[in-house]
Amino acid sequence: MKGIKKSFGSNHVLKGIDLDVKAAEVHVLLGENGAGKSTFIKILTGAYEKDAGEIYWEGEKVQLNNPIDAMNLGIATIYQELNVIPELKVYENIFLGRELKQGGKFSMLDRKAMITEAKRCLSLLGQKTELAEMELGELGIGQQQLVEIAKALALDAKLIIMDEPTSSLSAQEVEQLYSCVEGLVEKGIAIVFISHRLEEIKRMGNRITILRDGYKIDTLPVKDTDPDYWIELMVGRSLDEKFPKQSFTLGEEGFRIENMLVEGTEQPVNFSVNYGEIVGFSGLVGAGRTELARAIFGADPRNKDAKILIDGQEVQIKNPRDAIDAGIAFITEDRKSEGLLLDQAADINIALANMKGFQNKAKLINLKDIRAKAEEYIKELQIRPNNIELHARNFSGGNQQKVVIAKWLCTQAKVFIFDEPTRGIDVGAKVEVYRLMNQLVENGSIVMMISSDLPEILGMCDRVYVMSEGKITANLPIHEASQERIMKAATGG
Amino acid sequence: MSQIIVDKKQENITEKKTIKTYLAKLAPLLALILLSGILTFLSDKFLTVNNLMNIARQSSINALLAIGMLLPILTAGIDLSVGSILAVSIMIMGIVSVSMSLNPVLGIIVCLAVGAGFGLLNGVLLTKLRLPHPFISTLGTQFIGRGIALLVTAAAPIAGFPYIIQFVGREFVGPIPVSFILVIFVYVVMHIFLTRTQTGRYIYAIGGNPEAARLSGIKVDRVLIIVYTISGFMAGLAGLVMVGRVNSAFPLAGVTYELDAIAAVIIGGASFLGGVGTVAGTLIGAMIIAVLRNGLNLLNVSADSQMALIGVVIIAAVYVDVLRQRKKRK
Amino acid sequence: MSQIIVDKKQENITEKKTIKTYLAKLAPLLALILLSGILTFLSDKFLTVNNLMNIARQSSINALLAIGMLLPILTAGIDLSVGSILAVSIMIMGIVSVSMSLNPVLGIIVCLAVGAGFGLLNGVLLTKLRLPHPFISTLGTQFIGRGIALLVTAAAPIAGFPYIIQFVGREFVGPIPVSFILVIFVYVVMHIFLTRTQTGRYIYAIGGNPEAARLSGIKVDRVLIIVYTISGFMAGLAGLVMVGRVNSAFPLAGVTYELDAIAAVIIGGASFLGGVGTVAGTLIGAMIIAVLRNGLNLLNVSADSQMALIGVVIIAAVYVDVLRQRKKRK
Amino acid sequence: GCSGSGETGGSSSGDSNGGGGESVSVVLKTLSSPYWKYVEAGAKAAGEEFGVDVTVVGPAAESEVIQQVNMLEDQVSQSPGAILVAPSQPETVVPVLENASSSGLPVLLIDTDVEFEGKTTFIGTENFTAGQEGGKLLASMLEKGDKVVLISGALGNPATDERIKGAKEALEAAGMEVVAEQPADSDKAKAMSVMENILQNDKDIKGVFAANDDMAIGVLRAVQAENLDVKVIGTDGTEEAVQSILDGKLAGTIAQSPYNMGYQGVENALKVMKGESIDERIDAGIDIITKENAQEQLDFLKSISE
Ligand SMILES: Nc1ncnc2c1ncn2[C@@H]1O[C@H](COP(=O)(O)OP(=O)(O)OP(=O)(O)O)[C@@H](O)[C@H]1O
Ligand SMILES: Nc1ncnc2c1ncn2[C@@H]1O[C@H](COP(=O)(O)OP(=O)(O)OP(=O)(O)O)[C@@H](O)[C@H]1O
Ligand SMILES: [Mg+2]
Ligand SMILES: [Mg+2]
Repeated sequence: MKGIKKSFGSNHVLKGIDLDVKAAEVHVLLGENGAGKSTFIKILTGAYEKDAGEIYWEGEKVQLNNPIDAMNLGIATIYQELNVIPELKVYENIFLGRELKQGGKFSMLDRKAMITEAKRCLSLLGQKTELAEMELGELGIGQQQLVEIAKALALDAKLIIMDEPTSSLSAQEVEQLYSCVEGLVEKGIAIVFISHRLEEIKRMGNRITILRDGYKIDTLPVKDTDPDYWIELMVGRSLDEKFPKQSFTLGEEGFRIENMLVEGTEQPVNFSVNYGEIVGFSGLVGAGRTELARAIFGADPRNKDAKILIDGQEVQIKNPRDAIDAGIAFITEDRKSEGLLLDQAADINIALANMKGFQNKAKLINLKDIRAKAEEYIKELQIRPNNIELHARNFSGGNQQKVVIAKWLCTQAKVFIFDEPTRGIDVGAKVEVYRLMNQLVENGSIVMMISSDLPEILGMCDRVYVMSEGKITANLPIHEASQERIMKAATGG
Repeated sequence: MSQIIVDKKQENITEKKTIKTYLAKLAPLLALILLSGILTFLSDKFLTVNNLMNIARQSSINALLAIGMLLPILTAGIDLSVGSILAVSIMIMGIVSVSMSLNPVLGIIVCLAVGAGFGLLNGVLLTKLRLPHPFISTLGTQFIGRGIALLVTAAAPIAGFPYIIQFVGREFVGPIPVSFILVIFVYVVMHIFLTRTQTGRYIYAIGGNPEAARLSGIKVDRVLIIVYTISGFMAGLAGLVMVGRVNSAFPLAGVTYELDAIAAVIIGGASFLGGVGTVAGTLIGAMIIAVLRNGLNLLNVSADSQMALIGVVIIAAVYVDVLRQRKKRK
Repeated sequence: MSQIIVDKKQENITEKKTIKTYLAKLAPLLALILLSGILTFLSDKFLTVNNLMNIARQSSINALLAIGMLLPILTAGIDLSVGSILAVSIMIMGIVSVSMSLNPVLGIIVCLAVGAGFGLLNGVLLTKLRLPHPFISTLGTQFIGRGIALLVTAAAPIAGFPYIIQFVGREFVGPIPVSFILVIFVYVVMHIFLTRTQTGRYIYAIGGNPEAARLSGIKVDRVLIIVYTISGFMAGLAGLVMVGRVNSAFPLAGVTYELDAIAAVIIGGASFLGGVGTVAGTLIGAMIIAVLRNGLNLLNVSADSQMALIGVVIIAAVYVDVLRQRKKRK
Repeated sequence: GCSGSGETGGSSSGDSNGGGGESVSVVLKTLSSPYWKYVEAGAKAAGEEFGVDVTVVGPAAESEVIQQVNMLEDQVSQSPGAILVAPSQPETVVPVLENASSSGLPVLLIDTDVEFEGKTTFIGTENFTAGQEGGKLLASMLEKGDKVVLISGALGNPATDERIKGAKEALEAAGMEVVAEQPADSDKAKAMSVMENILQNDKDIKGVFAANDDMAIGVLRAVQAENLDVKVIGTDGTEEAVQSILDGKLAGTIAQSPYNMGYQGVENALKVMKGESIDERIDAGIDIITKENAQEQLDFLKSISE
């Protein structure tokens, strides 16, 4: 690809990017949130029109006007946002757009062949083949992501583009993905890989291209360079530490859950969080961490005899409103479906959970206050672009996540439950989120973090609960925790 | 070890799934059986071959419109113009085959072609003009279609259609109305179309997640155009049945029929949010409406109470489905 | 260096935004101006104070229904029952204040209360029965309401309302109809309600993403109930204006009025997908429809072409908006 | 003056003596307007008087044409002694009625006529004639060359369309100038708006013929608001219209004796069932109602609606 340019309105996102991908290599794209990675690959797949530039495929100039053109060339794509049809079966999703038929163009679909092939792809990813005939909507978000990957595998593509495929997977599935990618590369297939997780780039990548503000900064071999150097190129300065862990003196117990039953299990969950510590929740995808958080927050029904105590006082939470009023904030894991009003401005999104706080005496909302507050958070969290009127949809994934965090900061909550808070955000931003957690703890808030990113748990938490099948299977002070111990507890042992 | 745990969970889900599927298919049927039971109890005329055939015949126009309507609704759209399309189709068929006395088969072809043509127009307006929602494009063509139906004969009705045109709407095979046989045939074809062909599955995909469908290489516009064209075609076909039943075409034919068709589709378990709905459910939905109206007539319920009762039954029928789904989720 | 680039970019966006905002507000207005221009050109009677007041008066019933309809549409819903609610409200007001000769103010209160009550029913059906889409609940109450309106007086109209009840729909302040002053008042209140109150913002939030709204502590059910109650209340208020206009209540009042109201809201730039739409746009939408109908009468357009023309204008008005948005995006 | 709607439903068939022979089924265009309520009242009165079960049904609106055909089928399949029909779209009932009469069921048409094999009789007045009478009445109140307006119902509704045709013919024959012809969907509020708009164009209008009384009353409101002296003629003779005539507002209305149609319909059906022969065409008569006879008509209407 040569000199690719793209702007949305006057927002020049790509300002001339060149990239070449060789067969049998894993080419990593790295850049801050909003650097233009997703936009760039959407042009490559024909999903967006480019403003300028040329694309060559096997030496020949090609014109990609829509996703079909790219598919026909042999380019398969896993987009950053899940692109699946919940109402269709898994195998139908895998073959969507290029179904197998029994005969000619207008003949019936060959369901058997599709199911067989779908099962093969799923087993390549270490998944049960029965999944193939289930309705996709019944799977959890992680499994849905795996189906997307299977979809790309089934295409028999020559180039597979993966835009943050691991962001909603836990360690185990990520391993499966790694070995799968290795297999593909051995077959001579090229991979373009976007990720914010440096350790996996180090492990899998052959070459790395770094983007910043719509410019290509450099392309480097992965082996011979240092991740810290990438970061420097990426953010324009060096980053002192990836996990700015600060330790505070452990305070009193501030938050306690008793007898909480996560749906589908019989054994109640009990845990507590003290002031001055960050408590992590680790586990495999589907371990029930999100469900636990939702139950606490009043978003899902729960057992009657469950108790929630803040500062030793029991609080009654029947719905999210009660939870917010009790001072709990829940930063949900899926920013698009649970976090944002995509077609409304950033300031409204930020103020949404605390509209009451912006009312004047006449019970009218003061829009100026909202704007001022939003500006404040945008500056504090370095949300880009710093335009409070931009609709949430038009922020890049990482910046969307920051908007969601801003929304919850705005509620002045006491207890913060972060569910996968750094999913899809860049290293620089991650550090900002971590600093923010530190700050929250320092200012006397309770902080819990559900995360599938083990290094992050190990790097930031003071204590970690491990969940498996809706039960807490371990409670480890961080100095006793290790990848191995956590994984062991997470798999039920 | 973790593998085993995962396995168990999934097996569980699969097992649950099959029971769910059966239940899901049973749901609107339940409402139909309930309703029929009540009516059998209240009127001895209800459960007679004669009356059942009556219902079969009376349901056929709405059944055809409803199966056409199912497609837009599956794509999270709607088609408000079916009643008007029906009217234009039959008026123009009247002009061709009665006023101009041309070949009746040509008349039938024209009727279906006009229906499909208007449907095509709906699809093109929606996709090419990029109108924000089919509510607008089809509301517009609802007016346009009705206007044309009124214009072509200056609002006069047309009677005296040739037998061939009347055949479908009028004749019987044994005790069974030909129109009902047509309905069954169309429903079987549509079932195969929706479940076993590529375009059929694409219709569900577009309703489920249009952006994902587009990125998977589905030509969304093309599929939408097909969807609205089929809906229009069905309106033309329903018009043909209507002309056979009443041996005349009149420009106000089909006023508010879109509501009955939509009600049938939704009572049949489809969702306005797209991606959910079946052909069998739609048939049951259409039958529920026909049985209800027939029953109210048999019981001589007054027109005003009929209105109120129909409203109650529409809500109740959908509520039965809601209850079932809630149980399913448990 | 990169810092500088970023800053410039952002400034640019902000600047663009204000122009955009103005354009966005201008959009449906453009269609209105276009239409008015054409009519001024075609009829010298169009642009007279008298005729404009005429339009103001004639638009008021639809304008009230439309501002009520805006709310459900903002939440990605719809209210098909407004026409029927209007009819029940005025019939019951007739019984109270004419047949029973009770205090006219009581009559007005009853009228508004019945409207709001039916709206409340819509909201409760939708949220408590968990019906899948308000299309169903409000289609049901459309039938139920109409049935009741017919039942209460056995389809007989009620005439001879006291002056106080007629006041709003009938009187003028100078050349300006009271009904239009009421419309402006209601629109201002609704504008403040939607943009400046908590519940108002919640309505937009629910339309944008109901799950995110719920998790942000919004009691979605409560807000939806408020939304449908207001819509029903507006139908009652529109009924009051209608009774003032024609000095009688009749059970078939308001048939198909929901379509005009929906058209006004959508022409005014709202989206069926929820979360998008303004009070000002809705007013312009209602005015476009009123101007169009006025123009058709002024020009004595033949009855049969009127329908088709209305259809074309609905599509065209929305298309103007689509075009503008496309240009904006460029 | 309104009562007794509840019993409409329960009156017959529920008590399972609907076994045929002694019952008459009446299928009307709708039961949602006063006009058709009068027909119903007439039919019921005759039923009571002659001691026979009378079932009156009709869809919720005149536009529900196929629903009417369905109702007709459902009634026929209950094999009553005779059937009375007022078809919304005349031709649409022909197939069912031909079947019915060929199986020996006497079929009587009321209000609106249609030709078919085996018809017993038609009782009523042509809508065209009613329109003509209305036109003549209006012309008689005006002078040659005066400007008049026609307000039609929903276009495509044969009843109101025919009335407009008749009125137009009569008015033009009398030398009136028809300056506007606009539809108002049989809706009072719409009729008012339409008339307001027409008056914007031309304040010199002297007369209006409206295809039904509801629209006439809407028109009247618009005229009154402008303080103009315009003669407004309606059609149907509803209580509201007659009252308005009595008050000196509406100039007149053409009543098609709906009550008589219902009454005579049942009366003649019984004759046929007994084997007596009746005329093929029975004129139910037209009442031209003006200020002179309005009181009388009002008293009559009040007596039948009680
Ligand atoms: N449809 C759109 N309209 C306007 N601006 C857009 C649109 N899509 C993306 N942008 C802007 O383009 C820029 C690049 O976004 P992109 O999604 O490509 O970033 P990214 O590098 O993938 O970031 P992330 O790591 O967060 O996924 C962002 O500033 C974003 O706000
Ligand atoms: N929408 C859904 N429909 C059906 N099952 C679901 C859905 N979402 C999650 N699940 C299932 O619920 C169980 C618990 O999921 P949950 O999201 O609470 O796990 P988690 O520990 O938070 O994992 P994750 O890492 O994905 O956040 C899993 O079995 C998951 O597959
Ligand atoms: Mg991205
Ligand atoms: Mg989770």
